[in-house]
Amino acid sequence: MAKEALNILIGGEAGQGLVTIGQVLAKVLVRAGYFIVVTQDYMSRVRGGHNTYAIRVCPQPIHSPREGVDLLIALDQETLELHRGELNPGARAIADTGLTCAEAACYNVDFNAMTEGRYVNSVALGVAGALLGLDLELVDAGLKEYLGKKKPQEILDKNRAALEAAYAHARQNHPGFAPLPPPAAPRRRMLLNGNEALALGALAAGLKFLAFYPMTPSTSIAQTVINHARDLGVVVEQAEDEIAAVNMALGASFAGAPAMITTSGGGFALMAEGVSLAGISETPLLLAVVQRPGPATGLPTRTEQADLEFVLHAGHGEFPRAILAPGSVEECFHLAARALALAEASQGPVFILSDQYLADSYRAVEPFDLAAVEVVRAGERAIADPENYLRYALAADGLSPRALPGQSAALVKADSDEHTPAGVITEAAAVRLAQQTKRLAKYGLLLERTLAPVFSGPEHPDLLLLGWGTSQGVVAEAAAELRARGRQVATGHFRQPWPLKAEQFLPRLRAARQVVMVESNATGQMARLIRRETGFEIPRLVLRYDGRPLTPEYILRALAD
Amino acid sequence: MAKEALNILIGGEAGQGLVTIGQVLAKVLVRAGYFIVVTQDYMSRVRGGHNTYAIRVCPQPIHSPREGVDLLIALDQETLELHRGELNPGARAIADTGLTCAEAACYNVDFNAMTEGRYVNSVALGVAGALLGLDLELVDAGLKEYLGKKKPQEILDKNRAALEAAYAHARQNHPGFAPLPPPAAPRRRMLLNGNEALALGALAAGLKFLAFYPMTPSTSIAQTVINHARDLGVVVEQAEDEIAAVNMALGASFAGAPAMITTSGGGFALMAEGVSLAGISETPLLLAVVQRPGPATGLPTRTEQADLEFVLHAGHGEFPRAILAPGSVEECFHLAARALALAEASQGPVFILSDQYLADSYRAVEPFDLAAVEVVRAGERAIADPENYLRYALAADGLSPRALPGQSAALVKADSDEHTPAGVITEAAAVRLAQQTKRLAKYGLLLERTLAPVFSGPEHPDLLLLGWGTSQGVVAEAAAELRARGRQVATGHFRQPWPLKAEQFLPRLRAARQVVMVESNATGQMARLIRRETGFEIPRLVLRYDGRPLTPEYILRALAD
Amino acid sequence: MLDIATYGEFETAWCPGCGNHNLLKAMKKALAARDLAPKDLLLVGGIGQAAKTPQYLKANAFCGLHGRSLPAATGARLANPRLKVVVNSGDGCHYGEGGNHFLAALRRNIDLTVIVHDNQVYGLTKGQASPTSLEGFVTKTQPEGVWAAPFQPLAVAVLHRVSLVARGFTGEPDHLAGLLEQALAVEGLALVDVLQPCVSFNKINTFKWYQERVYHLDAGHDPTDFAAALAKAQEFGQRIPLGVIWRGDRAPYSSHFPPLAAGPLYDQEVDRAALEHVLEKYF
Amino acid sequence: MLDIATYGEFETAWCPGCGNHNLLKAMKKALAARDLAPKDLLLVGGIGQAAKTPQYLKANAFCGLHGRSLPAATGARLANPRLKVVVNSGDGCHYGEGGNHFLAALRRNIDLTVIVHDNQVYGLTKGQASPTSLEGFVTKTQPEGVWAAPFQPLAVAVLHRVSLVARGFTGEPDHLAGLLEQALAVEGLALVDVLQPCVSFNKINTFKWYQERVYHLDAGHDPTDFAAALAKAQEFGQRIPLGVIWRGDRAPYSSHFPPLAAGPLYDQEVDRAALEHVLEKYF
Ligand SMILES: Cc1ncc(C[n+]2csc(CCOP(=O)(O)OP(=O)(O)O)c2C)c(N)n1
Ligand SMILES: Cc1ncc(C[n+]2csc(CCOP(=O)(O)OP(=O)(O)O)c2C)c(N)n1
Ligand code: SF4
Ligand code: SF4
Ligand SMILES: [Mg+2]
Ligand SMILES: [Mg+2]
Repeated sequence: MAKEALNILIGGEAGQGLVTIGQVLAKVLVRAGYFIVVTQDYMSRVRGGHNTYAIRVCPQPIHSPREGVDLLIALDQETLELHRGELNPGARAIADTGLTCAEAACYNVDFNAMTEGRYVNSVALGVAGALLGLDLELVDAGLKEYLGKKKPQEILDKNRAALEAAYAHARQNHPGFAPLPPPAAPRRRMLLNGNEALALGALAAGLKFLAFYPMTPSTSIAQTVINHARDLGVVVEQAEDEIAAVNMALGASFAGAPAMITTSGGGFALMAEGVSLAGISETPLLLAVVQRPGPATGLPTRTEQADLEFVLHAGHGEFPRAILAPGSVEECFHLAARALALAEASQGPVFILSDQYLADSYRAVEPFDLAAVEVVRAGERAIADPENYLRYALAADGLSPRALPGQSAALVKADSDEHTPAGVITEAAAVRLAQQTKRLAKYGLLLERTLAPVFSGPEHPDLLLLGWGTSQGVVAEAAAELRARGRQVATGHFRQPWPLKAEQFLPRLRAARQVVMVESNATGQMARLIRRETGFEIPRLVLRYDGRPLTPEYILRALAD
Repeated sequence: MAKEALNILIGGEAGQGLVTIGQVLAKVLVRAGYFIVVTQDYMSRVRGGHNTYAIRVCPQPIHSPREGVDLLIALDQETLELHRGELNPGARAIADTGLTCAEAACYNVDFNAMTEGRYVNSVALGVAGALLGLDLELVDAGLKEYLGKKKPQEILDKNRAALEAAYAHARQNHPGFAPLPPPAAPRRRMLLNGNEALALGALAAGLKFLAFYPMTPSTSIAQTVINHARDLGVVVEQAEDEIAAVNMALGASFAGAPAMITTSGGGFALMAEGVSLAGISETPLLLAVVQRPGPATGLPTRTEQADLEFVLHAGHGEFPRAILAPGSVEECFHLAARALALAEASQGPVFILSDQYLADSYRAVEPFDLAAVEVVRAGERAIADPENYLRYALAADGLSPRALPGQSAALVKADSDEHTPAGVITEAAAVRLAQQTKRLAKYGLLLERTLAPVFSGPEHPDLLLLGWGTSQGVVAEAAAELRARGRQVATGHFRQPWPLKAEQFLPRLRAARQVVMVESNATGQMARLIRRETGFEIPRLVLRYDGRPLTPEYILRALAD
Repeated sequence: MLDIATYGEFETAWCPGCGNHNLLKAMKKALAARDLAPKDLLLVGGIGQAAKTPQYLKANAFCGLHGRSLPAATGARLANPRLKVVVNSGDGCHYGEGGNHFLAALRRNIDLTVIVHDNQVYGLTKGQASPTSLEGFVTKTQPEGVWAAPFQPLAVAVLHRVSLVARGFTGEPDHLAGLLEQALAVEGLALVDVLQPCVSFNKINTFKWYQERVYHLDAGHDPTDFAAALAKAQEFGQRIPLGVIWRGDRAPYSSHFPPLAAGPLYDQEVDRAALEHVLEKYF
Repeated sequence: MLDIATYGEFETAWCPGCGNHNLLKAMKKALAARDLAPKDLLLVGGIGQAAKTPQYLKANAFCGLHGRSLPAATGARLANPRLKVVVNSGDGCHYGEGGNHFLAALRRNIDLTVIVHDNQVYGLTKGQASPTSLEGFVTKTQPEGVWAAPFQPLAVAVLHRVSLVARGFTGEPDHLAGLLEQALAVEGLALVDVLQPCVSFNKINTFKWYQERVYHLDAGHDPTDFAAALAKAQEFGQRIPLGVIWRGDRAPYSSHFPPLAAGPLYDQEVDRAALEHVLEKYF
């Protein structure tokens, strides 16, 4: 695997500050011009236990985590025990002198001596910065910025002192760790994780209303919107439950605010009726569902891709929907923006399906081209004949004119019961037939706009590795490894699992000698869906369902089996 | 179509008593030895509007409704207007003198004169009984029994007098209507609709707990259980909402009571999280979902089969389930009993999927063989080593020993989080993997016990007509018509849409020259599922989604297109 | 003052004699008195007989899910502060399926006029007990009578000090119209629980039953006296008070949201400079 | 009186200093005092820090969904009348997501011991406002402070006259144990709302904050005096009363179900004769 890349793993108990170290280090690395992929592994508790924050760093672009550890920052003994076996050749472990660190690889630092035992994280950061060959100024600035919002100057100074002492100490007693190769051409990049990018994408596209109920790993989308709500004029409401959240968002969207909900599988399970209401009332709604392993509470802070079929079929009755599944932090931004616009365009529910791995994975992200983002404008603002306005007028393409209540003299009636073109309850069979046919016609619009899977590699490969959503980078890197070993490998990334347009991918599937689908679930839901839509049976699946993210190594091992 | 059969249609406003007439007539016809198929068409309101109660009656077994009307009992003018066009040759309409009844076919009776304008339904019943050639005693008894529970003797007497006067009047002024041919060999049969049979099946199998929230067209299952709860020792609770209902049922089932919930699509949408909890906690649960047309509130009192995919995928995460879909009133009984047992056997959620058409369709039903019903016994009662009892002990077939809390010294911990064999929260990847693999292994058990589709007709037909669930009789009668016209037609009825075992049906599908799937939905969900599981694409679909039940005529027209 | 004809005249699906007919009339009167043009009015309902009300008025309407009218109304109100949002639903919808939203709406004091058609029974689904059914109330579904205590919506609302709590009776349509008019005038949440006889399924709490028990709160009752209001809110037995029970002075929920000061959200463009400024924070 | 060791000793996932540790100890003491053998005990929880409690006691347990502990517990109680069913969950679980079930449980007076770990915050999801967060409470998620009024669980419970309503404080574990013991002795619903400081996310309502405010209800308070109880139930400010606030005498809900008189439902065979008799009605 790429030689120049390095895996940094910070481990410790929840509450020990490993996220602080990780975040500052990630920011500094990005500012220094490196590419990173962060993987966060944490328990469903607030203090104690064992969490890790892993940063893969590389001067060249990278797209997935890797197994193995080159630099281990251990905040407790358990971290040393648990990750001992993962150390790569030449790896170093940084640990307090108090910790028994049998390995030759271990670099013990007397954290306490350096900082009255208080600013341990700054010490760790100083040591890591020095070993990695990072500029002290950058590290200093990163720490200050991170703590700056919350801490008084005095504390900042003490942290800085601890950091600098540790940095100097590590420089002097250089423990034989090769620093990072210099980055290519340093450019300004953002540090963003999937959830932040998703939130920003929606905001850029004109999100005006968000309702949510807290649920890991989706909460940070809502949190990001909240952080900017005042600046961007967004109404955010923490609902009393997920049912309220989805119905609030529908009410707001009906009234003209581009609206989103954020949740995870268990919370989404409570929204199915609301999704169905979006369907029949033809109300635009963006649903961001960040998956975690189920069933039920399952592993609340880990990752899985097992809610595709659920999201595709959630809600009683039949109505069109779209599902977008970003494969990178950049795609989180772009697909969220696209999804918000698609919800408006199709007057119905559109999903972004992500998962904990991507949600929490920080990356170095190129600046976004805001001019390229389509900004949503809700409803039709000029209703020709408001007196005779019909919210659900028949239309061959399924798109009735959407007026906004109060915006003009046109009165708007939205209805959960089957209704006439005017939005009035009906039980007439013919009207039902016409309305249902009209609604379903919007499937055509969605199909027309569906994003083609992204293929790379040869047209007629020996092996076509497929994935959907968040596994994009992992699949790409696994393929690169295989190519490096001389195999003819192509990849395909489904970034929009629904609707599926066979001509966009079936020829590629048929042209490959072997097709393998990689999914973070136990039953191969995407493969099943492809068969349902095309009859093409993907003969081999690489599945992972222990709650841990896929890695290129995992895929390669599975293929070697 | 079968000459001897007759279609009776009773029409009027809600609240006018047309159900009374229909119910009494149905009971009398069954007692007289006839076969019937009732179709109820009613609006989502309590008074007014236009409802109908249709009885198809025949001396031979019949399995579906038919279009057309032979005897129209019109309680209002609207009924005459609306159903004029449906009258078959030789049809008669019975109506009060007050109603304008232009047709020659019309038989005006002066309802008021006969009964002080009060017991109009009894008059209608008397006339209908006479025209159909039913025994007066039987009709008298039927009416008395129906009213008997609620009305005082004086009112009963007046109704009887009205009925007898009308009967005599119709006999005298015989309006040239050919009475029913005599039934074959009169046998004692029950009058039951789908929901009643479903409730009775569950009760026969040992149902002990029911939680529900009222929702048409499922409520009559709960009502039937309530009617017999005291006699059969069942605990029934009307929950505050559907979420409560499913969680109550899970709590009760965990504690050892074979448990059921009843609902329709919109209510079920609120239960998806509970279904997922049944999955991970491995708690048996029978869910009776009686479909009506969506999305959302849709057509609340009509029929559709559009919740198959939703029910199949409801709940986040992956876990096994089974879906049974009865095709007749008898099957409602048998499949409900089977489903309750299957829930216990597989320690998880099992569905009965019915719809409004079958729910409300009364039939003449042969007595059940109670000895053949497997009675559910919850849990394992003799735990070998209670001190070391493990609720979720690993097991190759997925079946951990299910002890009941309080029943022995074994302590039982059920858990919504991923858990160890002891039922304690874990976040360990290996334990997760083992538990999820164990749970999914129960799919094998379900597959083993899955009911094969029922085929009839030639192995290599010209046309294979497929259906699932409630369309069984309609498909059978459509096929019979086609055969009568000389076509080589076979039928296949999927009574268990999930899991699907390809070898049980794929050869038959392959052996047919043409395969057509008949479904009461707009997208062909069952056909899609078959393709997903087998790759077999059913090239032609007959779909109905206007909320009205399928009829043989509808299928034939669609095929002729 | 508008003409009540403004709101149109529709055929309803309600039973003859149902209390809802008078309720609808009273609503029209109150809306007209408050000069609320159909265009500025959003009617929100759940599912049930009561929830059909928005179908029978010329206005904007969002007829959503059973039990979910309050969150939908809340969302709409927080998206367009110019809309007067009025919610009609039944006791089952508001206090049963929607109980959690009812509590949350009270806590928020969200600017809605909440009209509960309280017939103490599930009408549309044909007569099951509702959260306000009295103990012992016998139905087909509760053949041995209701065992749970009735929910006390008014007392719970007073406890959480919403802007207005009132009780009306469809048997007194003019008085009811007056109450609704006061409720419509309020900012924040105004709850009007209306005794609405269901002639088809509630044979106990009939028009006559209510009539024998209701009385008018007079000047002696000070709706800003919390203790008095809490006491009156609980009175439901031989005597049932009609009128405004409580007036609170909490701020309406929408007043806390800065974007709403600028009018409907649909008129607010994305501020590109602000957005760029936000993105800058991530570099 | 059992030994508290009966309920085992487990490593918890709670933060050091969290009020839950004392709550757990108090529970063990109360259970032991009531002689409740693990086998006869069913602990039910939702999801949250509080809801982990059943994991840390030797007993039967059903750890279900966030907000849904009460219906699951209700179902279990109505299936096996021999189980003592104790519910532990947080303020978010019981009063937020589960608010509708809370209301329904009160109305039913279902025989459950309901222990609410009330830290006025969402602990497990890291510090969002909960239904009992006070107005103005600032969190990362509510950066401008909470705008809704806090839910008043005790007053609502008193209003519906459940069997027992009490408030405890983890800072007074012996007193709390005594309260829990009384709650466990009750038939019908016993609600114990426990002030449980969250050291990680609630920096306002801290141990000290509670300590400065709590006082004990003394003999001067008659918990069968409804008006007094309703008043005490609302007291939450400079002074917060601890103790049994209310005792009601409504029948426990399970007493209404005839089959439960015969013991657990799992022991009750299908009565074939009764079944045949039932089927006979359909001929
Ligand atoms: C999720 C869901 N559950 C159940 C129903 C069925 N349902 C429709 S109306 C209703 C109750 C109506 O009672 P109420 O709210 O008191 O209104 P009323 O008809 O008495 O005016 C129910 C249970 C539904 N439509 N949706
Ligand atoms: C349906 C659902 N929504 C959201 C969550 C996420 N969640 C877990 S615990 C919790 C809140 C916990 O707060 P509280 O009940 O007060 O318990 P505490 O942790 O404070 O003890 C939430 C929102 C979930 N598990 N399920
Ligand atoms: S059922 Fe009751 S509430 Fe419904 S319309 Fe009829 S009388 Fe009114
Ligand atoms: S987060 Fe709060 S409630 Fe949860 S364990 Fe820590 S201190 Fe206790
Ligand atoms: Mg009602
Ligand atoms: Mg809490």
